[in-house]
Amino acid sequence: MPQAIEIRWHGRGGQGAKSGSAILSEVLFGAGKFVQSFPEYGAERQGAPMKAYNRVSDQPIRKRCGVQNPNVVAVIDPTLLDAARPTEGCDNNTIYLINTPMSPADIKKKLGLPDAVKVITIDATKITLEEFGQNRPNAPMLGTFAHIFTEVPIQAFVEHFAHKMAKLPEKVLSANLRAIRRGYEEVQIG
Amino acid sequence: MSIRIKDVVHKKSPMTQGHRMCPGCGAPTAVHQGLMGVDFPLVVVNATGCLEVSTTVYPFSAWRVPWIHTAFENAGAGVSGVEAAYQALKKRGKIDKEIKFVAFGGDGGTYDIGLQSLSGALERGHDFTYICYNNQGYMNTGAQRSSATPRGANATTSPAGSVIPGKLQKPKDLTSIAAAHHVPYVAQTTLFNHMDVAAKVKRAIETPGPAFVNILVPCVLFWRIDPALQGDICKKAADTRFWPIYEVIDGEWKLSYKPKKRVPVEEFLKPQGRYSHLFKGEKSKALLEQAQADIEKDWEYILDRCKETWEPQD
Amino acid sequence: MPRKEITSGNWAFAEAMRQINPDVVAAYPITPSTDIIMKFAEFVANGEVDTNFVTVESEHSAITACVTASAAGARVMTASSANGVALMHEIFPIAGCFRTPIVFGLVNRSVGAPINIHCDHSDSMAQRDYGWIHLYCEDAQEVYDSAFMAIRLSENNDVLTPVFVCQDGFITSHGFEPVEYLDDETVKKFIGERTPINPLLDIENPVTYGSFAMSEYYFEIKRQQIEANKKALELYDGIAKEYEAISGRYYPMIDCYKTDDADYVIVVMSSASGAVKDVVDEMREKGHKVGCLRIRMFRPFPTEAIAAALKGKKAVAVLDRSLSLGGTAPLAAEVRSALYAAGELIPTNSCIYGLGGRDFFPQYAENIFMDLINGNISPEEHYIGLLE
Amino acid sequence: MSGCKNWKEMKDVGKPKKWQDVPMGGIAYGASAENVETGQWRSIRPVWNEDECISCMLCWVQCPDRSITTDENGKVTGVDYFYCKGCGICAQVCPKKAIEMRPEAEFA
Repeated sequence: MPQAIEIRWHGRGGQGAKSGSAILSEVLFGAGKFVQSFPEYGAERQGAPMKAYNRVSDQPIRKRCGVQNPNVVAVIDPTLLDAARPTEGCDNNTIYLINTPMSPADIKKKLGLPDAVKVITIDATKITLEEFGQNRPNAPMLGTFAHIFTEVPIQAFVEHFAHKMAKLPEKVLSANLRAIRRGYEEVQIG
Repeated sequence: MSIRIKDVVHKKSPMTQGHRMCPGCGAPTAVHQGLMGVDFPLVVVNATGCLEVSTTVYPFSAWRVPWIHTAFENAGAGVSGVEAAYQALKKRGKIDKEIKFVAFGGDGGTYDIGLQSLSGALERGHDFTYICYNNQGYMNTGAQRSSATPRGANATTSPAGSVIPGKLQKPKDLTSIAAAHHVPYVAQTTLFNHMDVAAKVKRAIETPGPAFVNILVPCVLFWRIDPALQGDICKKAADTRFWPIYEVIDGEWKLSYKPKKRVPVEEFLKPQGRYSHLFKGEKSKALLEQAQADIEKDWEYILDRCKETWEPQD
Repeated sequence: MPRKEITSGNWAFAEAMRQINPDVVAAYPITPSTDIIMKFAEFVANGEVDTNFVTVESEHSAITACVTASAAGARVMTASSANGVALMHEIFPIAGCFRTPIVFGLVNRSVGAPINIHCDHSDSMAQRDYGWIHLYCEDAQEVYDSAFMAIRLSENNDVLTPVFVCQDGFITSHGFEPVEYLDDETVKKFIGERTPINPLLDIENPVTYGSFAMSEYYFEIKRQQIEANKKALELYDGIAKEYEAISGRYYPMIDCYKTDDADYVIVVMSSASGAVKDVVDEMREKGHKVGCLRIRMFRPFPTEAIAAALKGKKAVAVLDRSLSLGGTAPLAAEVRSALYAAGELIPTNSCIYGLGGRDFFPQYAENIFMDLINGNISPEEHYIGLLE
Repeated sequence: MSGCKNWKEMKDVGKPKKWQDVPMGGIAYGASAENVETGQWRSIRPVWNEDECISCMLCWVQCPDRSITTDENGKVTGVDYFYCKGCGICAQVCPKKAIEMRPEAEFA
């Protein structure tokens, strides 16, 4: 187990990779972890590929540089599998968590990963389209992380979100909460 | 509103004697006359300039009232900060007096380098009065041209040479610019009549919210006049309509002074050394005609704004 | 149970501002400090503070209004970065001279050209000689805590000097991490009320601020500012210890991480210190006697404390996140000077890193230590992470 | 602590003799320029003729140096030569020619 688990998010500007990483750090902080989250800032605006990072540890985190060798890569927009370089700096122990209707096996083929690599796929886009009619894959992606941080129950993710977004209209909030749970339940792990 | 000298002669001016302004300078007169009718305690903010330097030669200060200067281009911001502190401390019960805030800047610190800061302060609506003592050039650094310098004036950075006859550009109309901020009170005057100066400044200070007063004052060195002629030259500025006297109260333009006769601009220009080149040679005739044409055009604009007509007794 | 939240350096500073509830805040937005001002504006809009918030039209006006408001007797705060700080340059020495306390959230960012929004220390370093106290923070917690200590230090009657609370742009300002907050009452008690000396608004005792002082007195006025800085150096630790008593967190002027028995030390400021400390731990496991000296207070410079901490070391590397083009980088120059004054002729590498947000990775720190250990020491600058 | 801390101290110190006595922040106390004798600048002197004067106060109101002195009734009593720089405005504006400008040398 490395000193800190380092996560790299791939998203597009405006898609919520930044807030996704921030909410994840809050959930894990609530579960007693030391956490850090930070986006990469440039001159890019809405739609440009961007990255955000998390560090999660049982010890205080002092390092504040970008993540070079992520333990987890989260891709919240399937088109970024081509537009970004999700495997950069990774090794066979890196876990991939990808928003896509594809199976883990197909993803491995697409990214040229060996079979031993763990890939978790989730069709987060479909879930959110069904739950609230918009492509905002953040909530299901968050739920999927319960498969990475197995010591944190999915209920903790749901509760944190419910608490943080308490001001949302009841209908929107409950749709989001369902989406988080479905993100946990509808994964394909390979 | 009217101010009588016998009521103010015993009052100490916010500015003392012992200042180091030039003999016959218009700036201290503008301060004394402007503030003589004001009954509120004042705090003064000053932009860098002659008035600032010459009244505060360390360790002496000619200011009987609290006074602060930071830099050249920021009297507007400076007065904003003091006024903001005052409002905050008053709200929190740490101060209970009614205090008014006045900023002084020359035309350099007001028309040019300090315009942004002044504009910001006017827009934000602080309760203050900004007084521009406008001698139409940068006097503190040695009579350079400013954007208030009139067309044709001989200034050290727009000298009257054999090819270029002094400043070529028309001055900007800062009073109109200030009025365009739609602040409650804006006025323009000169030292032609001390009661007018005193009344306008008093009104500016007593009006809640931002106010701006543009006072034309002579600089004996730049204008190259006999220091004793301070009042006379200002009177000529008003009578030739070179410097119209008016105020803008809540957006209503009001002409304060209509000269009885049509006085040619030469009467204002001729006593001043900075225009001496306009009175030599054939070419200068056109320049004088231009100066008169500028006046006619600007006067029309002011009359229109003030919804006035003018019928001189010629 | 203290309140602990995941927040950014900017929001942590804004939260401190909310708790301080200054009389006046005059500010103008600029990346990456804008979040401070926006968050504070929300506090104003929601009545969580009753500060007179002056939304000026430029940084020059922001700092001007801060200086005059402070001279008037108000408790004053603001924030800025980079070119905003550069635009304020003219007014900083005036604030220093007037002895007007101001607590300033400075979010470090490079000063163009080329234009760049990321971190380096060139903005604050350009203001080092103007009579402001400089505190450089490693993380968001320290940013938050420093705001209160800065109020106390700045408003101390023997100091009366404005303070920059510096944090690394984006790295600290926009990174999210846990920050423990004090409760509002504890803050209020710690910072107390400002009791201004010779405030401009004292109508009965009128004073003149900003006189024209020629050669007759200018020097003497500057000599007094030197004294104020010496006092800041003297009084800082007492304030830090008082703060420790209410928060459990102690921030000495210099943060000596495993330097006592170290042979080789990296001297560094701000957020990069964390990576260096991680590397110190890793290298110590491999048997290398290395340490990290983080300078928190850069002005006034704790010369003697630094020389004492580095006494007898075999070699030192000083990391600067800014340049003094044509000369020695600011921190390296200071450290070398401190060592020389103490009679410590320790070989010193001057390392330039992180300009314009260039990342600082742990392996860089390891390389820097290995250079010291292997005697790869030279008077010319070493460039860390440069494409070469 | 260095530098005068209050207005009273500042007033007492006058022209500071050493750096420790300089008022803190380089501030000056209000109205201290009243000690400055600008009358030394003068090369021509306004001479006031009490008999001609009608105390219209035009000289007082136009004087940049506030050097026209008055009594408790608001009547002109003369010129304060400690301050008067000799600009001549008072003589110029006087409707009664009650002030005459004369070379300072005459009074040496």
